[in-house]
Amino acid sequence: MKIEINDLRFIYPTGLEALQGISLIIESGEQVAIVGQNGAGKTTLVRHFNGLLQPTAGSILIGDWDTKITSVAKLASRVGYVFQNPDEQLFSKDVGTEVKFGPRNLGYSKDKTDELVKRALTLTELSDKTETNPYDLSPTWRKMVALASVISMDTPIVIFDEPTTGQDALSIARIAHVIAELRREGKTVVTITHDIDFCAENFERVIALSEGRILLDGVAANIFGQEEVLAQTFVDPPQLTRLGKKLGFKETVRNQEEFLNILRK
Amino acid sequence: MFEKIKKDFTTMTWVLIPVAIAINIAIGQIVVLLKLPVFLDSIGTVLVGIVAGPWAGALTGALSNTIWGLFNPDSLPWWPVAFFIGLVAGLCANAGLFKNWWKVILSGFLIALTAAIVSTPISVYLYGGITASGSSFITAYLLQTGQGVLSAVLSTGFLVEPVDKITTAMLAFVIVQGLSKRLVARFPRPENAEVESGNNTTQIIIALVVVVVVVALGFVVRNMLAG
Amino acid sequence: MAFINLNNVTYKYPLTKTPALQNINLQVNEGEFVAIVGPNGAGKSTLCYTLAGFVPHFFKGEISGTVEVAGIDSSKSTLDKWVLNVGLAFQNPFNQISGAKYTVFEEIAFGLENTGVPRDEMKPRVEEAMKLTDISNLADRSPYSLSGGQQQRVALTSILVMRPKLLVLDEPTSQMDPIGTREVFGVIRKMAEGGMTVVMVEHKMEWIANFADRVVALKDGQVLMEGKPNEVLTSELLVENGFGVSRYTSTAREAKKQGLWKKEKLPVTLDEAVEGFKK
Amino acid sequence: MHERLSFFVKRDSALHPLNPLTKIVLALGIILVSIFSPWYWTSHVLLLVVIVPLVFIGKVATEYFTSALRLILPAAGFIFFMQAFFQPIGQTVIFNFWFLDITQESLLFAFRIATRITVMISAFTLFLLTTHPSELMSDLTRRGLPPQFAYVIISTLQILPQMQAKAQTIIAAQRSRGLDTESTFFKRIGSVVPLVSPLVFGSLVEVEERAIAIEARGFTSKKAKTSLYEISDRSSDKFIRWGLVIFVIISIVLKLWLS
Repeated sequence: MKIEINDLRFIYPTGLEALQGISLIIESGEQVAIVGQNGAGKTTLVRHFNGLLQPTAGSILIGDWDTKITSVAKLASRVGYVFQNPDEQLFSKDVGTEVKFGPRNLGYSKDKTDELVKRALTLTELSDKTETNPYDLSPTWRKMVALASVISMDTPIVIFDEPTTGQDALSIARIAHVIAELRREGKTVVTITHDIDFCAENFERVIALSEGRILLDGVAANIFGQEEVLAQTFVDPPQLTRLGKKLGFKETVRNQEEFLNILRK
Repeated sequence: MFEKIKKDFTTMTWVLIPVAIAINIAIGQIVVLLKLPVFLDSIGTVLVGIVAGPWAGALTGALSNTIWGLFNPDSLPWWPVAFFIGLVAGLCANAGLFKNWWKVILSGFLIALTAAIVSTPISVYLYGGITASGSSFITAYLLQTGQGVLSAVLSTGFLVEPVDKITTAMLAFVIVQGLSKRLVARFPRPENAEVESGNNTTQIIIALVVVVVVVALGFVVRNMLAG
Repeated sequence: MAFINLNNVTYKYPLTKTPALQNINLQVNEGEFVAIVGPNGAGKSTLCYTLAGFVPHFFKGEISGTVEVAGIDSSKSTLDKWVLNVGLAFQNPFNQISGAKYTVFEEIAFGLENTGVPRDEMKPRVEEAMKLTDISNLADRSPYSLSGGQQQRVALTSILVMRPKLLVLDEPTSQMDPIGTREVFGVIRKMAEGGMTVVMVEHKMEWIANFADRVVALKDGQVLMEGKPNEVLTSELLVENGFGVSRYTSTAREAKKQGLWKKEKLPVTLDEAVEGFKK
Repeated sequence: MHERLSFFVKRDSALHPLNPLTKIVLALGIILVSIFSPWYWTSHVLLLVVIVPLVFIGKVATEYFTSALRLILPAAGFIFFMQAFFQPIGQTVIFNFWFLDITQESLLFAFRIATRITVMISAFTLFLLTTHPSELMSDLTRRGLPPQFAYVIISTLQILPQMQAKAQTIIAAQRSRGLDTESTFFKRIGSVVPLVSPLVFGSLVEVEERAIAIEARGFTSKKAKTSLYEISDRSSDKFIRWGLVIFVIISIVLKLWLS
């Protein structure tokens, strides 16, 4: 499903101008990463996608729905949103019930709900923890429960807010796998992240925000090549991009495969 | 005696008290928004009483009212009531009255009696019996029927408090049982929260059913009085 | 004799069946900077709590073996005395704000007030510590109004100002940007060179390799291996056990298979990688 | 709930540099005199002759009158209304509704109670506006209040806005999962558990780490504590405090003697 943002502006009640005119089209099935320093407006931007925030000026279309006239509860059937801190959304006594909460709210039939829950639990490798109390799990696994509880809603658009913070290597690999699987299913994925290496390995398109404006938007390789511009929003290029540059590569490399290909030549 | 009290005030207790006060205020506000026939503004106080004993509970209650007084100055004079709610909750917990659901009803009832008795002199002396609370409607009615101020205020208290305090005690019990045992064990009195018989999920479910029934009862009573 | 001496330490939290630490032996010299790596659940935080005295004094549970820091046996000390020698800062910056103070300056002075440092001495010490971690400009802000990375700096400063002999850090830079991380590692390195002993849990392999003296790899509550940073962080054993490794290491390892990396030793840092890949 | 929990406003006035204890005694003194004085007009006099001038001396008039509008008027007004309607005293009926009468006597009584409430809240507000919580706690700790009390009070004041922010995030997170928090009464009731339980359990789970953090900074240290700030306590402070105590004693004695 397509996201269309038209000259979006947002001013907080405190007077802070968090978004200063953002126009953007995210095509159906695209995988987009949003990067930028603290306070650049990343979270403010994505919270407009499901109507949690209403634009001060401008508009957002989710498919054919205008977020200004559509309720959050209704938008939830099109936009899933995984919050940064799982502890701010988990409340059920076991993982299974927690994951069922979203699809139930959306009014899916029992069969469909069961199927979606099963799929979400398999994807996040939680199938053996269905009966466990989320609070008895480690923070790493609680994060997976939060992921599962949004994926189970089967929305055409999924938003992740800082999915890799505090996760170890295995867990990051698991999250990357979930995102790859969503891509295969043709979902639109928008991720806010600080983890630039994770971004380089999993996303085609990168948007860099700075002080409420779009600083850079384009194919990952192009973005990471512009080291000086990225520095304006305190983002370092990925490790292998920096290595390639130091070695005098002409092309901007993002991942191991690209790096080794150039090395071979 | 003093040494024994000191043992209840561990760092965990000192950190818990502000959180408990915030819980009192947060839930109290939500209840106001939902227009429920209860206050539920001392769940945190009772919770501290259970896991950290009567004096920690009493301190939580007194501070809670004082700080709540910053937004709602009218709650300030009632701090002794909150003090005794925490104290009695802690005493009940020490006596093992928070170990299964029907004992919790008894605790709630004892807390309610205390609250009614302690609030009476404050209400009579400061406000002439008519306070800013909705239950003063009942007091006014009783006064019109010729009852004395003291007995009118006290009867109102006995009528109104049990619904609120039994619900409060039940919810505090549900929260403590819902916490991981590992966490409860860090507080000074984990033994107060050990469920006596049956597993704690059943206890939680029964307690929640009791809450629903009591609140529904509150609705009925309120609607009858409102006529 | 070593400054930290863990002898056959095995520890079980209350109400758990499996030990969080098993037969840990670890010696650290005064002024040494040791990094601990390992997947989640390996016992890294438990090890930090043990060094900082919270295991067993705060968490209770069953402990065997001996824990000695600066020649004092942990089992014979109490927590309030132990923390005068050992400082602890951990990952979640939000939970480390005391809540008892309105400004960053007061927040950092909190530990000094508690331990009875005279007022005349307090101010210069706080100012000096804030300069060290480069947060002097935040002095009058509320600790709650800061970003996660800034809060982590405040948490670290609040411990540094107490001048512990041993500094225990559990992922203290998790919410900092790359530039901040580099600076903070630099500060910690400087403390170690000044004689403070440092034990630090961290996932950021490149920085460990740049700054630490030694690396200890933990898995399932046991020491999997220990040694020089490059030696441990490039070991096959880490890959087999699901540890995260630096992109430079994993890429060079793959390159080596294809004959594109000629050196014996694999790289961990950017400089090492540039050095090795240069034609 | 307000965004800011410290009511304190920094000003250069004659009240601000007074010792915090003096200001508490001042507030309590006013409150106690208004409760114990045998004459009904004491509260009115206190309000006009003591509190209002002090508000101007303390240079906090704007803040005082805004908080008067926001806090005091609603509280006092409500009490006035309740008393006027529900107090079953007096014969001179002015207005009648069902079994409730408003009489001249009940109106007077209501006015008196409402003024007393206004005095109490005003004295408290004046104290809060001119005293920084940190200063107050440092001073009381110096005088022997256990330092843990200072921790609890300031920490509560700071945790409330944090909890409120957390509640906002939780509401956003659950609405994103399709939770209907608005439409009907039963939907609202049904949304209580998913909203309240992460708030309550989340903040209780944090207690452990927060306890570790302050313990690591010597919270339980047995050494005598010191304070970053030096708080002045001049002889004029002591003079004011004793003067107030005498006033309170006089009004209690008068009350006992005249009744």
